Amino acid sequence: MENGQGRDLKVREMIQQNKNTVNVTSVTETIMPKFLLVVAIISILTTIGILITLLTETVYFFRDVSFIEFFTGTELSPLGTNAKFGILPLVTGTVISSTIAMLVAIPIGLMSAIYLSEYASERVRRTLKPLLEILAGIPTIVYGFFAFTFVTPLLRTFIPGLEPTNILSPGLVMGVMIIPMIASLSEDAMSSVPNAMREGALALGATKLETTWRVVIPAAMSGIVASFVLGISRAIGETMIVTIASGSSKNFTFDVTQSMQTMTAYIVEVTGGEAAAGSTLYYSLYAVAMTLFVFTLIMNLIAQYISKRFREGY
Amino acid sequence: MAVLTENKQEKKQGKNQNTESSNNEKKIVYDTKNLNLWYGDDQALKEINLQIAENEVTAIIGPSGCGKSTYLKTLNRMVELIPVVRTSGEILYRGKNIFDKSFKVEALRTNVGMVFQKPNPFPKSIYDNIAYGPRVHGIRDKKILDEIVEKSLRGAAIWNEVKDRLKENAYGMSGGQQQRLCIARCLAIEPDVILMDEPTSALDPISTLKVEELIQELKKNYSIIIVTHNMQQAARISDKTAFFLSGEVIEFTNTSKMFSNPDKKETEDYITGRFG
Amino acid sequence: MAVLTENKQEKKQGKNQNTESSNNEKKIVYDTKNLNLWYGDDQALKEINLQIAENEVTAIIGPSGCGKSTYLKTLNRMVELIPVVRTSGEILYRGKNIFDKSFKVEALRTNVGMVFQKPNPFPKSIYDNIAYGPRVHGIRDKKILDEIVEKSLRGAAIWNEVKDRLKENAYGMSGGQQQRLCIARCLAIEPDVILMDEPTSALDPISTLKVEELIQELKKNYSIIIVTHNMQQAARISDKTAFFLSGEVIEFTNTSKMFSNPDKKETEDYITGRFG
Amino acid sequence: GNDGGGEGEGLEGSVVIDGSGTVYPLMSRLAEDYMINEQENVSVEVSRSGTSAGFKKFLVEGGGTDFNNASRHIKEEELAEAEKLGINVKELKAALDGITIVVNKENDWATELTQQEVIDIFLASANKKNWSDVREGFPNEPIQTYGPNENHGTYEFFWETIIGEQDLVDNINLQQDYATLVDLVTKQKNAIGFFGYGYYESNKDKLNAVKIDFGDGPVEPSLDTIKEDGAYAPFTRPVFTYLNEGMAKEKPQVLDFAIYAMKNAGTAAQETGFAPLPEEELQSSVDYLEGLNETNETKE
Amino acid sequence: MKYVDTAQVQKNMNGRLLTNRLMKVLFLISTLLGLIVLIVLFYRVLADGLGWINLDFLTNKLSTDAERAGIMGAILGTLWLMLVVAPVTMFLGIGTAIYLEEYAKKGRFQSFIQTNIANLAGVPSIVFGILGLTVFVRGMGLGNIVLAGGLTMALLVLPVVVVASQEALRAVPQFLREASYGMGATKWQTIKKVVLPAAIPGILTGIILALSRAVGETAPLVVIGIPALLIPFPDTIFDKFTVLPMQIYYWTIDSALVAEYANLAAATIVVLLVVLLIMNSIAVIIRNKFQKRY
Ligand SMILES: Nc1ncnc2c1ncn2[C@@H]1O[C@H](COP(=O)(O)OP(=O)(O)OP(=O)(O)O)[C@@H](O)[C@H]1O
Ligand SMILES: Nc1ncnc2c1ncn2[C@@H]1O[C@H](COP(=O)(O)OP(=O)(O)OP(=O)(O)O)[C@@H](O)[C@H]1O
Ligand SMILES: [Mg+2]
Ligand SMILES: [Mg+2]
Ligand SMILES: O=P([O-])([O-])[O-]
Repeated sequence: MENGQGRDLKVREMIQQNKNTVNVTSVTETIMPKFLLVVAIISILTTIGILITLLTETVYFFRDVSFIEFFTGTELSPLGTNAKFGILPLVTGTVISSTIAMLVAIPIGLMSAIYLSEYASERVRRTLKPLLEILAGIPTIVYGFFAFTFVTPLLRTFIPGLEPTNILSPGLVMGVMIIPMIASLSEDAMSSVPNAMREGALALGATKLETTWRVVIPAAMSGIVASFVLGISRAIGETMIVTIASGSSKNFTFDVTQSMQTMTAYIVEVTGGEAAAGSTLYYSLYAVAMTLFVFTLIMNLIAQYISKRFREGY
Repeated sequence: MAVLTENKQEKKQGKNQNTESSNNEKKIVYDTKNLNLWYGDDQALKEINLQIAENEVTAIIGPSGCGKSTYLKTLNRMVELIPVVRTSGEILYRGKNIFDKSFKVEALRTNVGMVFQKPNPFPKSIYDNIAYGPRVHGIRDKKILDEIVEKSLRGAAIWNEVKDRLKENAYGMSGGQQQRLCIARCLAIEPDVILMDEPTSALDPISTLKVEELIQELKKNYSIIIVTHNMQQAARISDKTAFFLSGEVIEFTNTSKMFSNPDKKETEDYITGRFG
Repeated sequence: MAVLTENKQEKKQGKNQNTESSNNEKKIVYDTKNLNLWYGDDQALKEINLQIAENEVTAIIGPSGCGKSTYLKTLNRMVELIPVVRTSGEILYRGKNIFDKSFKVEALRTNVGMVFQKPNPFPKSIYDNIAYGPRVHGIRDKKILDEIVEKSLRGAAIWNEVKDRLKENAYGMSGGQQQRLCIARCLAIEPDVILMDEPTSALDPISTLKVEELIQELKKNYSIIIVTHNMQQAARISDKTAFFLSGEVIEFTNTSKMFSNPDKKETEDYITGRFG
Repeated sequence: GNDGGGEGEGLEGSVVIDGSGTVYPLMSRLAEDYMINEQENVSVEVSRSGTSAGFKKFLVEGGGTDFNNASRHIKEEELAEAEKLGINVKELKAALDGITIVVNKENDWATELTQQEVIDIFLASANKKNWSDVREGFPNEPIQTYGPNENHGTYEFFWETIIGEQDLVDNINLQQDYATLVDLVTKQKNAIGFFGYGYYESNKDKLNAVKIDFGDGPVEPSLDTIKEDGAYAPFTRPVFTYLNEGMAKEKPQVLDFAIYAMKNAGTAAQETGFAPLPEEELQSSVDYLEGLNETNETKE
Repeated sequence: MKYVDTAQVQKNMNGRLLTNRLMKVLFLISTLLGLIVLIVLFYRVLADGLGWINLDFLTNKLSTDAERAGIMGAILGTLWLMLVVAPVTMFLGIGTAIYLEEYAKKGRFQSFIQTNIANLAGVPSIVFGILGLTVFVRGMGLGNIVLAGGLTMALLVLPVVVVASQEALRAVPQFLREASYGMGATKWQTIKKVVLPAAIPGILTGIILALSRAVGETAPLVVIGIPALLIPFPDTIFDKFTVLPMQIYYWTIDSALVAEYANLAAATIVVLLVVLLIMNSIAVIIRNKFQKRY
């Protein structure tokens, strides 16, 4: 480290010169945050955009159709000469398909989560989890195809009264689709319960099941419930499976063997058929979409609230 | 299972004998023979031989990483929760090898309570924490549960502090209270042996004192094995002390002897603070 | 910017004077006046007054949590990366208050290099690690960069070990090599002062020795402030030592005096290992 | 091909067609052939949202779709709307179709029905809930009625011309897609539905067509009986495509396709289950369009 | 004084252990159930579709004639769509993530954006379709072209990219930033030269996952109104287009008319799944290759 040679390069002076001549850095430095802020704001604008789009046209809708008729009407015949816009048939369709889905997804998803988190060895878990993730990554259109060309015909051999399009089959398939979501989120919640808790229970002579049931699950409850709520939200918003496999009958019924239309399938039908602006039919699209949006938004907010509390847990 | 019932009976007889002829050699609860334990390829316990006597406090001391916790967890087979663990040798609990195929680990753990270094109450009410064990074992009667809860909390010297807030969440308690709650929880199923892994290391001095007193008290009815970093603590509360070093038992003798006149050089070095 | 250029000139003059009349009092690089620092509501530094001289090694010692790292990070305003930090008082670097609005923090950090406790090379090649600083400051010429890289690696006494693998990722190096790489990286922009926060605490003894030798070497050209836990190290390599306790400077004096005949009782207690 | 439009060399751009689901198979056949044989660089896209829905996309300020297929005549109010928007609509008759009443393959009773029986089955006021209500000897099982929804010309033709604008049974299952309709009738034993002959013909293996007695004995729908003066005439209707003439003038590929379509409508009709129009009728459309072509050229 | 009846406890023990074992089996069956469905689904799709996949099917134009129909148009449409989605989501997603992680002060505004993004992730895809229809197709008058579809899809998958990028940025250790600041680098220099390069694998993984979501989405495009029969290949982002899922949708519905369409749908599903498999494998490879480097 000869002093003379060391100072030969005079890096510091070069730096100094660059600093004096090139002032670009400080410009970028002031612009960048603002630019990125704008980008971030665009992301929020999406939400606001959705809200504004839905709201404005929904307002038009309620000029033609009263609030009460829309939310309490059990008759939906949007195309007829004497059009009726009661959303209840769509709401029941949506609620019933989601209920069927959750009846499949909650128990199976939760039990899978229990198995993966509490029983499976590390190796088994490492092979099973990615497989479940594949299930989660399959596009819904594929599930729709599956429901329509396989599950419905299969069910019709057991349930002769089942209509060719019905709410049962897409409900079940939707349940399968949601299993991985619930399994994975619940497993995360259960895995983050500290081991000390399990050890405490096991040391008292509890079996694995008792430990899981009485200690791990209660401790992970909010995470698990949040996964259920997200699952419901997903089921409510699911479109292609029901569109393909449940038909478009707008009956106000609770019979799962019948064809029913969900809010999402209604939107597809209306946009696919006639999307000319201005008619009540056109506005009904937005009113239904708004209802759907509010449904899922509430679910998502609940889920976020619950899981936020969960994170503050132990 | 019959095995265990027998054991209990034996134990009771043993107790009676003890009180009749207290000069007798004490009964052996745990007899460890040539125990080896590996985490994967790392051997954590080497040829351990130890006999733990009834109604005594046995302390285990040794520097960090010497295998104290591992040994303790082996006694109720808790160590098996770690998948890579392998063992050889025998541990006889009341005469039966706990590694036997026919031996039910849940039954063992019902008889052997454990208190951990960090208090680990369940995120439930104080009451439910205590009642957890009895409920798991099929006790549902509200009255009996009430009695068990009270008795256990009294046993753990914490009843007065919590009796008015039994329905509150255990996480609202102080660390020292939580630890005594954990002891109470383990008393609730009336164990035969209590294993304690540095039960006071997370506690302040006053709480520590309370727990130490409690241990002295519990010893009348239970056999206690306690791991501690704190040599003064071992000296204060234990009857026998085992000194572990690098997975081996260097010395195992009466506590008074250990701290006044140990046989081995390593023990002396450790006790006088020359390492560890 | 102008401010700093001036400083530089002053410094150079200072140096010349020094060499001419080496008995003179050394120039002051850093003058800390009544520095207070809070993390939120917790005060971590209390009324610090310290003068750091040029071309010396100044050691900062004290028990864990006493504020050593905090002080060091304040010297290049790195501490401001933590949002809750508030300061009062002044730190004059070459006569200018670094807390002044007009003072550019990047310019300060260009003049004041920092070496951290854990080696923190970038996940890039060895070459790119060294060239990072010059490039950031606008030096693009490949030839010049090559020269800078070689010179800096030589300066950090690691050139011979890595000269054949300059294009390899720095994460393939040993911890000791990584630390010297970090020192080389900081030499590449020819700083005025080098701050080191326990630079050897993550290293093995041999690497430690190398780094210590390096520091002795660097002192000829740089002013060095080093935080260390290791009192022997402070005694071995530093000219002056500051003893911190609970955010206060208890004593600041020549290293030899500090370790032989400290003024304060606390210093003595700490040095003789009575606490900390 | 040299029978395409007059100056059809090297056209590009797009032709957008929507409207009748009934006409969709015919039009998509024509479009496909056109793109393969005539103009590779023209994109003809065909959708099938239904006649009425299609008109709403056709009659848009500034011009919507280029063609709207229709299985009924354009309505007065639609014409008025076109006028208001300044859209010059040209009706191009493409082929003849017969409303076909279809039942499930397993349905071995309703092989033939009188016109009135058909009407009664779909008429709310006739109150025919079970097959046995229709005719004695039919099974005592509920009738399940199906049809295209109100977006469709077929629905309107059925409701206006066949039922006479009376209320339909309220449990009728109306669908947007003909595919769905075919599927539903295929799978439901007691189903009865109606749609264009083309959808029956391409699904003969899955469905049965009901022979209709219009007074002179049962008539089976077929390319022979579906004629404006044929035996199946009461259920026969012309199908059209409506051209936005403005678009045809603006975009040469639109006119070129229109001419191609009219020239080839006869063959394509037969292939897709329509009764072809007489040559002369199609030729007159071609002539008209080529006339447009000339005015177009002279303008330029 | 004995409350715990040892004999009783022992008696219960066997039952409890048996329940434990039975439930374990039940849990395992549940886990496998999902996988069994997966296998059945794959089997069905392969059985129906595999025989129809050949070079002609992959390279032909669409046709109403099942024998002649090919999916090149849909494949190209999917690619063109990605060509819009990828840069738009990258730009918006990474930008937003950088802002939130590196610049935004932890405060109300930041948590407002954060909540927004979380909610956006939960908005049903069909609602994005309506947004796209109203804003891009109609409002901006783009019509149902690649650009409009791509922008719609980009907004739909944006939250995936934002969240993944945020996680990747958060995983860059603070000491790397400190090292850079310590050299006198400015904030943006530090982000550009140190933070982003270190986070890029995580961000890429997120982008690929987002793209694979976009490749499979159908509902928004149905709403935008992709024609049932569109034969020409798209050449630019201003052309009309169709994508693989849309083709599956139409063929599934029309399979009632032409039985072979079901096979075409299945064959297209196979192609779609292969595409997704490739994309996800790339994501996994990236993730594994660059995992835990510090
Ligand atoms: N889960 C594990 N996997 C692998 N090795 C382990 C595991 N737990 C402990 N070990 C190793 O086993 C040895 C003994 O550990 P143990 O926890 O029993 O020590 P200890 O005496 O309790 O120490 P301490 O006083 O720090 O609690 C140590 O070397 C440790 O690294
Ligand atoms: N990011 C932070 N936020 C809040 N408080 C902090 C933060 N960093 C340090 N502190 C507090 O400031 C005080 C001084 O910490 P500092 O890191 O400077 O100590 P130190 O002397 O370097 O200790 P060590 O020898 O352990 O490194 C401590 O009480 C510490 O808890
Ligand atoms: Mg331990
Ligand atoms: Mg420090
Ligand atoms: O689809 P339609 O022909 O009935 O309008």
